[in-house]
Amino acid sequence: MINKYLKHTALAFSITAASCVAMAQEDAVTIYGVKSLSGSFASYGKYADMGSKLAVEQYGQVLGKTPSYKAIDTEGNAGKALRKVQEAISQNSAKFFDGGTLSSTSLAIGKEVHKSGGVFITPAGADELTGVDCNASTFRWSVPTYGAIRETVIPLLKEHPEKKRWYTITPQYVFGEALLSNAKTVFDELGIEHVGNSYHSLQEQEFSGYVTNAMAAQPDVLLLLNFGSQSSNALRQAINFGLKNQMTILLTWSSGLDQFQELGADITENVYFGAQYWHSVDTPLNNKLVKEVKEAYGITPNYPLAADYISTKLLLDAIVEAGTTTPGDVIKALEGKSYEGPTGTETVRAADHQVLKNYYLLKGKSASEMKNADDFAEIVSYGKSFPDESSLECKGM
Amino acid sequence: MSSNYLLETSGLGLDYGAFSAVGHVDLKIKKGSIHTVIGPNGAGKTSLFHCLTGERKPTRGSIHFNGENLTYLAAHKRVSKGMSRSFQVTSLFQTLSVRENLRIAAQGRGGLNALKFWVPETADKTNIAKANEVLEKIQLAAFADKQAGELSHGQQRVLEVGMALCGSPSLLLLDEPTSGMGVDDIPIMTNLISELGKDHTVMLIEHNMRLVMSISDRITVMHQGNILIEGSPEEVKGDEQVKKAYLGESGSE
Amino acid sequence: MNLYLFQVVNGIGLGMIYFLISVGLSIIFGLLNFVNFAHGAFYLLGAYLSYTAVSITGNYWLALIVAPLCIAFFAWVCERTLIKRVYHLPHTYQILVTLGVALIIQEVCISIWGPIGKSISPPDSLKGVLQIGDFYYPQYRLFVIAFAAVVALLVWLLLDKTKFGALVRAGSEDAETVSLLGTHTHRLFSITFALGVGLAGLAGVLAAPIKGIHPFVGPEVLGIAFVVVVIGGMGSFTGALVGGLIVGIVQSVMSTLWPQGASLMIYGAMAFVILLRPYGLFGRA
Amino acid sequence: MNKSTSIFGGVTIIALALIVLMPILLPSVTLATEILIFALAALACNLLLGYTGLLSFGQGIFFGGGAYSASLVMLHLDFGLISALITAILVGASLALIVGALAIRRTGIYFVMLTLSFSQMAYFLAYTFSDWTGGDNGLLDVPRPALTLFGITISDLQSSEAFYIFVAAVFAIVFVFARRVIHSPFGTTLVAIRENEGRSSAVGFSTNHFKLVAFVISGAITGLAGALYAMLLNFAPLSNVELLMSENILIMTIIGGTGSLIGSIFGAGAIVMMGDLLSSIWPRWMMILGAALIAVVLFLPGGLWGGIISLTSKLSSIKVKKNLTSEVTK
Repeated sequence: MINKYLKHTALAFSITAASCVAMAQEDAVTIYGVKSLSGSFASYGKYADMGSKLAVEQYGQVLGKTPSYKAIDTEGNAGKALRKVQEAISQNSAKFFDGGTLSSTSLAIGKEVHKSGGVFITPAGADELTGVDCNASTFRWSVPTYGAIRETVIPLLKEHPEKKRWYTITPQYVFGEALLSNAKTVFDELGIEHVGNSYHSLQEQEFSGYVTNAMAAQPDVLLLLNFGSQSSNALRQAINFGLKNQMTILLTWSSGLDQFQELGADITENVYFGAQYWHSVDTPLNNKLVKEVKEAYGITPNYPLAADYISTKLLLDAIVEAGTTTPGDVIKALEGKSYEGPTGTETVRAADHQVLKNYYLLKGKSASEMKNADDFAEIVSYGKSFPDESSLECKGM
Repeated sequence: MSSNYLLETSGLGLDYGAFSAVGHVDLKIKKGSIHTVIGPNGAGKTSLFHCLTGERKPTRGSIHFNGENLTYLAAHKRVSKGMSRSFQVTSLFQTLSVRENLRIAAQGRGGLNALKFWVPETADKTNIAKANEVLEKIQLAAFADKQAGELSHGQQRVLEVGMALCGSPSLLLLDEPTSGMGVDDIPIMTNLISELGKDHTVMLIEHNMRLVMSISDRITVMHQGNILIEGSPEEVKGDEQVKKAYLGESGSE
Repeated sequence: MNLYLFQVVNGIGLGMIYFLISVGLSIIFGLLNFVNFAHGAFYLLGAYLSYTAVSITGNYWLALIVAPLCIAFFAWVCERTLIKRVYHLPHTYQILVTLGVALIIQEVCISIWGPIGKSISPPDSLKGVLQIGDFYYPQYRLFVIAFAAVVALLVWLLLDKTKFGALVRAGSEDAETVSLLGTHTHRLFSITFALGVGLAGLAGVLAAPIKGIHPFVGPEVLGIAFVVVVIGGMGSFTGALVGGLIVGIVQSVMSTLWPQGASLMIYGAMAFVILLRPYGLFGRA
Repeated sequence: MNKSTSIFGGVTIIALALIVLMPILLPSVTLATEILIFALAALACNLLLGYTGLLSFGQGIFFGGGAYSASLVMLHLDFGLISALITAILVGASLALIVGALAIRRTGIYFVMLTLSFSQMAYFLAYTFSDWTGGDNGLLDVPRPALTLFGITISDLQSSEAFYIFVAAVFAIVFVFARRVIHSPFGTTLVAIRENEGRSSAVGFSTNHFKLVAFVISGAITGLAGALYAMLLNFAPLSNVELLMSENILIMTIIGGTGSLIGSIFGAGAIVMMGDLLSSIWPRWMMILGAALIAVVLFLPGGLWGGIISLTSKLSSIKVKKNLTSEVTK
């Protein structure tokens, strides 16, 4: 890097070049974790970082060397994250990335990693990652909005076939619109009457007005399509207004355990949640993960932790399988790969690099039903729903 | 309109709500004269001054300057017409040098010409020349590179007047030039103003009677928002009405 | 009952919370001519303290009293050590210093309570809802409205009927009068700052069961407080009350009319008021 | 007037030295590029805050506006490098004209609140018009066109080093331009307005015109910085128009030193590097940022650059003293 600069400035030091170049000797594999450690998404980054770290630490040898892990702090800002990724690529010849919980961060990093021919696995929410903005380098572990809606709305209706009037609260941006349009399709299929929708802005934290709108429509089910602190506040205020007694509430895109911990059983009791991951899932890998996380950190794994754990592990597995750190070969190893993940057997679809895995419908337990401090919910149902391979928006992989 | 007068107001008045600070004032300031407005506190001098400088919009009447009606002209636009003012409370660019204070003041006369951001500040030699000229005139050349805020109070008062001078005004409006000055400094100001009177028409508000009587060509006495009397210092000094309204109460000075 | 009518009712409830959030900011600006960009951070700290108090004692009412007092004390310490040094500086510098304080408080809160948000349940006696026609309104929110009204009354009495209030008002109108009072101004300023900030803490405690506690809520709260205070008039008690109600009702009604535009409307209204009535609806020139 | 007013001498030489040294001393060229881009934004902010005394929370509007407009003309109209940058400059200037024209009607805290509310409204508009801005996801695939002058391609700018050199050249030009501005009749009038607006008006300046032009110049430079940022990242995120961006630019300006153009480099450098170095060690590093803000206001009003100046003058005075004492002892 340094010598390149000098060359460009036409300073007369170009001879020093050779000595300066730290040509990345293809020794140990380094996984770069893009985590929001500081800034306003620290609640994700902290646990995601734990997950990746754990996966690397317990992995053992990769291609005969101990792999290492390096966190890249996004500072909660997509621009910062992207610049630091560029830097890792240009300076350390970084090839393998995971993380990037925020959609905008992940989309941009996916493009950047693709440009340099690396590999990136992310659990972010943007459907574009394996849709219109898909590329050969980017893999996505999280279930798209399509599956999140189908695996929550359909089983909920199965439980309560009489609840045919649904009201939605939607954040008005790309992600919210995606959930809403998927929901509308399912409503049509199942003969659900969509009695109304309230859009809200990206910054909204006060939901009493929207809750009131929902009340006025007198639906059977209130479907919350926002996420993060917005969904927490919307739910909290809906419960405050006594909506739990009037209607069933479904929060389709919950962030999992951390959201339950934030809200408390008082609020989550009898509310339905959609989740990418839940710690009580009985699969070999998850049982192992729960045990190891308890030992390592003394906590129960939540979604960011599990997602970044498996993303990291998956990357390492693929490198081992490919027998090389050449990204092209690693990508080939990933495509079509079936493996034991936290949600059971998971498969990487070659066509769009989407991981096919379960999505869960949870129901909040009351405080008295909880067997331990983190036993907030029971799993009502789970399953895999993905857009058909023939109808993918991902072109030109 | 007689060309003898530089500034003429007719029926000028300013109300604050129901209170009339200035009633109906017809003030005429002769070219080349030093004209002082005096009066007891609350007589309306300052309000009148505000109307002349454009700080306040008069409620009624008109102001003609050089035969031109500028009753409602904005304060900063009066500078290019040839009116320039000083402040009762010293109002300088404290962290800038004395010379820079004067240069900027000279630059102000050009109005929007100073929007030129593509030429050096030194490009316009006339402003620098003006600053140097005024520096000599107010005898602060020795302190030219000192920060204005570091000058003594008396020097700051002098600079205050100097900045008004930089606008090359035909009419200088001075708002209590000796305000807050020590007894020792007052003669300096007295000399300066009478010196300025040779080249400029000066209109001032002042409390210091010794100064007023020694330098003024004409004196207007205001009382309760209106002109009580106007005349030469001698006429004013001898007037019974004035004594009653003003000198008798507060001003032995 | 009509939806819009109910939104107005809901807006009044919201407005009373906004009043509580803003009144302290307004009082501090009025007397001290001090712009406190850490106001939202003190709100946050109040909310977190009440969380800790509730989790230790299990008693919300205790938290409601203790947390704001702690915040007021903390504010007093801050004022004595730091804030008093910047009173004489231009607003710009006050903004920078308090921005720094806000950053520190926010990061300390994350260090202590973690990056994941917290919730407090309303006290058991106020968990129910009140039915109004087809609508339901949480008892806790009713309590907040009543409580805020009492606080408003007390603050008004304090400002209007006591010697302390007379001094504060005198100071708001003419800072020089107060400076003539000599050494007492220090105490008056400290107390006023502690009172204003304590009210922010109180708002944090009261709003916690409604809005939850999230470490990055400070700037949002600050934004609302400024909108309210600017619309009502900086330094005006009545202004904070009316401004709070206006913002609350507009926001609530907008969530039925044109929800995406709620924040646009609110900030637009603020800009509009500043441009047309620079000193707000109730401010003095 | 005792200071050097030659726009190529004095601090300009220091700035040029920093530009050359930065990529050698810093861990990476992209880091240096980001620092220079934000130094541009801070420099523009300094024209308002440091020289005119206007605390604007609206800088993010111009930064985001520049980033979006340059990206859009490159994506949809195939604009080249220079024409895209000129577009960003014009858009930044126009946005500043609108925001400025309204905001300067008020002073003090009301001015600040106006810029704050415009900033919030701009953010709202940016994510609402997601067809144009990509909304929450940001604008992706922003190109970085080759540098072509008079039909000759000078560099494709694809390597981070080449792009750094380009940004550095832009920075140098803007820096010299900014020095010309502050040492012009206009710039000295701005300082006069900062020092005493009433007097400035009384000596004949229509102060609002000056403030407005200051806004426009500041907006133009900030827009340029935004466009360069989008080209650096190949991406224009929504966070560019967030209030936090405006706040960050302000903080850089202040930490670096209000009223000194060169301070902008130090301010941007300090903040960007803090984020890089500290965040990996201690996620709560923003606490230090808060403390730094307070410290600068209380103890170091000239910011980092002011600190360097007073330190060197202290050192040199110690030297002088030493020399004196040594002479005495001789």
